[in-house]
Amino acid sequence: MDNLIVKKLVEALIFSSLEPLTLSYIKKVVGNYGDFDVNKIIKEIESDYKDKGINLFSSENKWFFRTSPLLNNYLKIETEKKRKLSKSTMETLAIISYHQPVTRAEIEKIRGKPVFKGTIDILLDLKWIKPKGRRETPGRPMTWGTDDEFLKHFGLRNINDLPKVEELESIGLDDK
Amino acid sequence: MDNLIVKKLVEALIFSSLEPLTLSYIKKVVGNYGDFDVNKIIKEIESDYKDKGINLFSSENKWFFRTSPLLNNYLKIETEKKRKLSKSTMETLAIISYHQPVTRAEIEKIRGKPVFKGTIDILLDLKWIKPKGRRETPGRPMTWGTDDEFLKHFGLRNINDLPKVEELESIGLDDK
Amino acid sequence: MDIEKLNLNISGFEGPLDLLLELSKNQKVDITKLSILELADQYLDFIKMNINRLNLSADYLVMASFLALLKSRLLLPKDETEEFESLEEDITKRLLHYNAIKIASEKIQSLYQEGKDFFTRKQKNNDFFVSNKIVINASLHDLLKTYVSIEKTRKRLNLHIQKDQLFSADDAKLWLKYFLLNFNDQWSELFDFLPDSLINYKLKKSAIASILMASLIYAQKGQLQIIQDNEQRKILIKAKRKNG
Repeated sequence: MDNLIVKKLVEALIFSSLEPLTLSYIKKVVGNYGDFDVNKIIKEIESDYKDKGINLFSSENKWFFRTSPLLNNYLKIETEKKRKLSKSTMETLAIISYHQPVTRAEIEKIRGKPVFKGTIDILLDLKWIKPKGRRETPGRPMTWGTDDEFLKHFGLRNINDLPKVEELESIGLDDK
Repeated sequence: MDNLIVKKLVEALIFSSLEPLTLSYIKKVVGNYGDFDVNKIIKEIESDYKDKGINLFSSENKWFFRTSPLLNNYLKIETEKKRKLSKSTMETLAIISYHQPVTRAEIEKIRGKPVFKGTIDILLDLKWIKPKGRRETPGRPMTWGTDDEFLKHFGLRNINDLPKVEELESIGLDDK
Repeated sequence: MDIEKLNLNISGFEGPLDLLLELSKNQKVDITKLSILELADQYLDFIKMNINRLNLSADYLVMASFLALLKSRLLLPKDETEEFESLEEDITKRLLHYNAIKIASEKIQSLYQEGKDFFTRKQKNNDFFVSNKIVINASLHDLLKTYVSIEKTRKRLNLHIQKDQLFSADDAKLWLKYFLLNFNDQWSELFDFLPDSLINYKLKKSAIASILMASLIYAQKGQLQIIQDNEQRKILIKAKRKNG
């Protein structure tokens, strides 16, 4: 099996999968056919599709094809009706994504009002947040952080891709 | 909107659609942005993707992407699932390997416990054991011995490579 | 402060901090340079105007009392303790932080979003056929160890198997039958029929149990009569003739 076929195989594999594929999974499948530099192959595919209507993208090192975000103005026609999240849910999400791991009490302190159970529930249901273990302080409260679907939904490669917010940085993220 | 963007748009439309798209639908969407030769654009995309892992296909004049038929031989993915053998299967295998050819009754006598048919079947399925003919005693019971896959799995050139019990004891393998 | 501007519906705010932030914008200065006193006044006015509204929740009132306290301290002559300086600082910090979160929230929302700005494949058909191959996790070491253990157990069993030294129920039946044939007409004590050769206690015990059991078996078959007046008395047996 030559490199060209391996490249096709990786393309097909990622295209076919219902879920983003981890690098290790791709390596395992390709490994059945010989010793190939999967990282290099993926970089090649990424570059091949860079100027296409479909792009190869990774989020948390899981690979998937998606339509080019540059087409966002033209693909609106296709848009299915999506539930718009409330301001308070979006603010809670912002706090969780910039301050993770963060407890519910900390979110409430930052927003100056209670966080309703429903808010956490919505975000959890969307797989945008997940529990990140307990804080080792009295009461051992649960902390929250972002989940992979959050990154995928907002087209982020990893959590460091979050937009920079100078105002937030000047406050200092450890000042909870 | 230029031709290149239209091409990307058509790619993205077909890719993200739940169903194969009719030419007339594609023409309608593209029509919102100007007067373009959609037939020509589709022919171009078809040719762009000809040597890729993903190809553009049409069936009853509906367009969709699918994995390249050239990959048909590689579309079967086998992932490995590790499983441990039960203690009774392992014991049965050990007795067969040291006492072959051996009947089921003899294995039972050595183990001091019954040997279930399922145990024999598991080992047969793995091609680790095979029938070694019938014993010429009353009832003519079937005898069992090891098969080639057994040697392969345990890295033995032939069955005489198995160490003797005394040797095993001398290296302390009998220590619990 | 223009009262008209305060004529806002409280439900338009994401809590007291949000309201306070909105009010602070009237000062048209950097949050760090806000007049906290003015801000406190505006907030308290707003609360007074909305006090009759049922949807004014407790957190608005908590903030109001906090600001009232802060205001009273700010109005006092300059002997304020550090504690209250830090309170003032704290409200500025909270406003700054909350404002930053609002900016962050907007920035997140302005990112490209799946299902709006880009799409992934929705077709559910996977062209790949995925199967799980079961691989047995067994090493040669496991195999050898298992075998040694079997052999060890076997040796141990071989060493311990000895000739049965007990007086079995079958032995007792034969023994008793012999005496039944010979002592048919008188009552005799059951345990007189114990063999003489019972050299050890264990063997004797097994013989007593077996003889008793054998006698019960013959009694059940109608070949033997058994009597015992009470627990302390001896057990007597007599052969029973078929004709009576």
